[in-house]
Amino acid sequence: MPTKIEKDAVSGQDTTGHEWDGIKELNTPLPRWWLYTFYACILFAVVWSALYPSIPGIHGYFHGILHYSQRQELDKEVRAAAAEHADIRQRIASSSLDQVAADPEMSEYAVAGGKAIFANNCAVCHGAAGSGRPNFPVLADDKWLWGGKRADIYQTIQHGIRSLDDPTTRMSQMPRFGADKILNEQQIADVAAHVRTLARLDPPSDASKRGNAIFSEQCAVCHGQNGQGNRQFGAPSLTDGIWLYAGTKDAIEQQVTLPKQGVMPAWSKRLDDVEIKMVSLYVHGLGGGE
Amino acid sequence: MTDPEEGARIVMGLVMLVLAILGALLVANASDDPMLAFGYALMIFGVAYIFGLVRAHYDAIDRAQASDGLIKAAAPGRDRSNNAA
Amino acid sequence: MTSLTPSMGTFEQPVEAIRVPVDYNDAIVRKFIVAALFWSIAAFLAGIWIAAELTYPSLNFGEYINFGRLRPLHTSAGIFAFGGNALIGTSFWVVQRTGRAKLFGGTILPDFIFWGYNFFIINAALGYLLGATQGREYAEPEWYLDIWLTIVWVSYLIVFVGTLMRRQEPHIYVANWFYLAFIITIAMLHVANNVAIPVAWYSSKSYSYFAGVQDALLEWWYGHNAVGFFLTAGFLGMMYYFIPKAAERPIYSYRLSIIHFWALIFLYIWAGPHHLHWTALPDWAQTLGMVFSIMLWMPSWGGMINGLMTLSGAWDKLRTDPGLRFSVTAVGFYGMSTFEGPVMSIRQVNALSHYTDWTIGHVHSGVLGWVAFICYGSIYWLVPRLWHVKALYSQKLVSWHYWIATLGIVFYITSMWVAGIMEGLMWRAFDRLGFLQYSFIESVVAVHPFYVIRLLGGVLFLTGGLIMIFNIWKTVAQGSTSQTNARLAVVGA
Amino acid sequence: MKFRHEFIEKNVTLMMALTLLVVAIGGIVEIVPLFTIETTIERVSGVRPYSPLELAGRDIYLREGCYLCHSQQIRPFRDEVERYGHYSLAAESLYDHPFQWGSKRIGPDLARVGGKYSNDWHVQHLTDPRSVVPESIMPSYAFLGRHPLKYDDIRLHLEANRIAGVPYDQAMLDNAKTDVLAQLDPAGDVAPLLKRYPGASIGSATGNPNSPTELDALIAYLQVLGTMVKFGDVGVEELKQ
Repeated sequence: MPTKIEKDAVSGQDTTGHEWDGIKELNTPLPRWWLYTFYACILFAVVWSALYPSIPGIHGYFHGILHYSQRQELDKEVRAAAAEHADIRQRIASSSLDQVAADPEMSEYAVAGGKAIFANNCAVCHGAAGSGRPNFPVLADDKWLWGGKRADIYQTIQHGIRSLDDPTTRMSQMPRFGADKILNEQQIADVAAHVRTLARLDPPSDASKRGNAIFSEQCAVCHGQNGQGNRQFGAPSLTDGIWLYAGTKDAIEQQVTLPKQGVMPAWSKRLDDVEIKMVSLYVHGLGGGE
Repeated sequence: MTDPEEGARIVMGLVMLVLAILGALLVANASDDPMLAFGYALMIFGVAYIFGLVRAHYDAIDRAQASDGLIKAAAPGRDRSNNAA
Repeated sequence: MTSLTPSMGTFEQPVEAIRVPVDYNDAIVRKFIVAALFWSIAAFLAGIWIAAELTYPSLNFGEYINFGRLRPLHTSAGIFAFGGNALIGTSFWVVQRTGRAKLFGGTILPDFIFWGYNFFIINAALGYLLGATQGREYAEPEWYLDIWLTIVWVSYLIVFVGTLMRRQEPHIYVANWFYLAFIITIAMLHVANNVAIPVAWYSSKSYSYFAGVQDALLEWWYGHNAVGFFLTAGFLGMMYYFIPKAAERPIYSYRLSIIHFWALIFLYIWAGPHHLHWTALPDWAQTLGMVFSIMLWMPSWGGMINGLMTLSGAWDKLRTDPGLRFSVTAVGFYGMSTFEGPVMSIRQVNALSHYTDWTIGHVHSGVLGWVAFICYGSIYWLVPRLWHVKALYSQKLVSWHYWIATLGIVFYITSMWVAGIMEGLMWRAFDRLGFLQYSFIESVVAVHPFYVIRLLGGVLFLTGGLIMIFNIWKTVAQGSTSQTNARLAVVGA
Repeated sequence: MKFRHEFIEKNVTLMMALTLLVVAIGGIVEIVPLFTIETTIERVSGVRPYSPLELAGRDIYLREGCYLCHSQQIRPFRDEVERYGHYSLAAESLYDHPFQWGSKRIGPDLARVGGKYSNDWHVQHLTDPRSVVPESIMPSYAFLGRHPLKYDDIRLHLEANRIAGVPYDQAMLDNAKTDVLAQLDPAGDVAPLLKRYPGASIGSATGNPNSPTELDALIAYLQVLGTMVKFGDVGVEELKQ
């Protein structure tokens, strides 16, 4: 039994009579407010546990009076949000892209939606508002690889480019002229020289003249005799001074030797048809839509 | 001379010996850098610990002799002394 | 039972009469305190560096010091190296003094704990930099170090309990309840959370035995109770000794100690699922995590009340003892964080706060405001006694440390509140037509200014820490000169 | 109250035992049912073990601490499902040893990043994040492209996972090493690999299928994230927990 119960002068409380290295303890009762708040918290916990899924068993659990489920709540919320704009979405779904664009109300809605979708999905490659990034095409100009009509953009987004998991993806393959030994190094250098003259970066030279012949034979099928490009193959124009992979001699040689084949994922797996329509219209309106 | 910790030091020394050898084996077999580093560390730790134990052993002898009056100026390492508060 | 030591018979006599000097093992405490101070600086530096990396990403100079490898280094250095050394060190002081018994295990076992624990820390840090991690937050060290730590931790338990069994006081002091709960629970958490299959005995890589949703709850059962038992129970043990010692006042309420101790350790364990609100963890577990966090509020505050009310009658000491100011502020921050915690555990609040910097702010109000400050208060009190010096080198520097560090915390947590709430609101913002208003990267841009302020807060906190190191260095140097002088005097005589 | 408690206070062994008992309860009640309640894991199909290359990539994901900035857990909120896709299921991390749900979004959630961007984009983004996202604060991981992938012991990794419960079969173990290379080479025979690991993303990020780098492995992992369950075929009932 404790032997040295004292009265603490400051608080008027008794000590418990124990002492450790000079430390004593007061026998103060539990603070009332503390105890009642604790009880209140316990009560809250009990009520909350009764309302919501809580007590687990071996093969199941108590689902709570409210039969709450976070996944059901989401379904409700998403459905409510969808219902709010169901009309206009329905109209967009059943209209052609050009009809949507022609209707001010649908168009406003679609472009706003397209903007949000673009910012969250497309901007990391194509830059904010389609400004482009190195190796990823600008969408805000009027130069298009695969076509700048609404339907072209729509198809590109839907099925992607060289997106192997989509059977109707836009497909074309620039041959590996160097790596597969179709052209030798000298020939590649000549072609590159020619390409630079096509883009008016260099004046014609002997090399470019040699390159011209090779170009006609090997490259013109896709890029056109004058390098004007061909949207059927997504073959870029080589004359407009816009370079997906840079226009230096080295870069062109590199591209002819072992070409980069740009890939764009098919978005029909991620976005529904209305969303693809919306983002198509947004991209179309970025500056270069045809 | 009869330090109660002498036995503990011997046991600890043997344990550290085993650890040091284990460290060496890890160094020899390690399949990646972290394991290699750990192997070296374990080896060094074991060896260093044994040195520490040897030092503690002679410190204890010195202290015992000092308390026997053989050495007058007792000056054990400061970090080894257990001060009564 | 084992705890009844032979000296019990003499207990009826006045306490002073039976007090024989005990040959306490203070050398081991000194080692742990020095290590704690060293690691505190390492933790702050790593923290500042990664905060700077988030603010100016070009500071990621490549593989070894990229953010992803340095962040575990920062958290481990803060929690386990700084916090752990401080906890073990002070627990050895407290258990000896409050039990009037010399540390169990001779010098061998405590020494092994010191070197073994710090060996663990160094190798964990080395492992992170070289790329060894289990990928479990706060349990990053790989399997081989987990085994090592288990051995060290069991030694720690043996020494601590062995000392308690040797005690000459019949009752175990409340500080030791908390230290004991901390040691036992951490052992349980550590072992259960680190069950892993190594790829080979010579490979650092292992795969967690558990997967997916079970693994997630196991990890946060561990993670949350690393907070509950390492950062709370352990440091409450520290508080229960050093505040009454520094204030020279009795503990406010013995009964509160009992209730809040058992309630705290029982309830804390359940709160883990609140780290997994709105995830694929089933709803029932989330509910339990939330309601137990709510119930935890008052038991946590029991510690705060006992800490603060112990000062009644000694508030004037705050003016003269800036070290005590640290302890008291620590208890204040403890109260704040343990209120904020239950609030953030409410699922609707968590929906906003989770994954944002609010959580980071919350953690730091706890670890800087509570953990580091209670350590500072205790260490300032302890150092002169450990090195047998009359007083600290400079009380003024303690004051400076206090104000600079407090300012640092304020910068830190306010900036993180603003950043976190902003992130949460931006992520969920819809425009008039029901489309997402912001892309993710816009939230990254928006928080940048607050990352700068946070960095500044961190620098201030480090500055305070460095002032402390200087002050303690000078204090200890003072001691060694006076000792040398004394020794010279003896030789001269 | 204190008279009872005195008994515990005087007895270390009793105190230890009681403490252990008290702290063990919560964990047992919360964790054990997760293993026994069948609905905890949703009844969806498609989740498969990681291919050897994906597993190697996942190890790199862990090693670099990606989980410290990126969550892999889409919460059931309207904003998150619009931004990232269908909310995450427990089933989707069935073979994740350890789970990688994360706790902070310094960067965006990655639970469904698989297939969202091209391999080229990942290469460029990991090598120089700010070249594609100027505002990004992500570190550069250019060094991953310079490190050859170590996969000599990949079989051991699969075996360790098998011990932990991942259903790697004998053919998967036997072909572990060759599957690493097979996944990198679209020109090679990928049919057996795709039979073992349906939907694996084929292709070398660096364009050199014979000398895989750590970057190849990491991208293979990123490209499979969140793609295993085809939500088109999943009904509401199957998602109830």
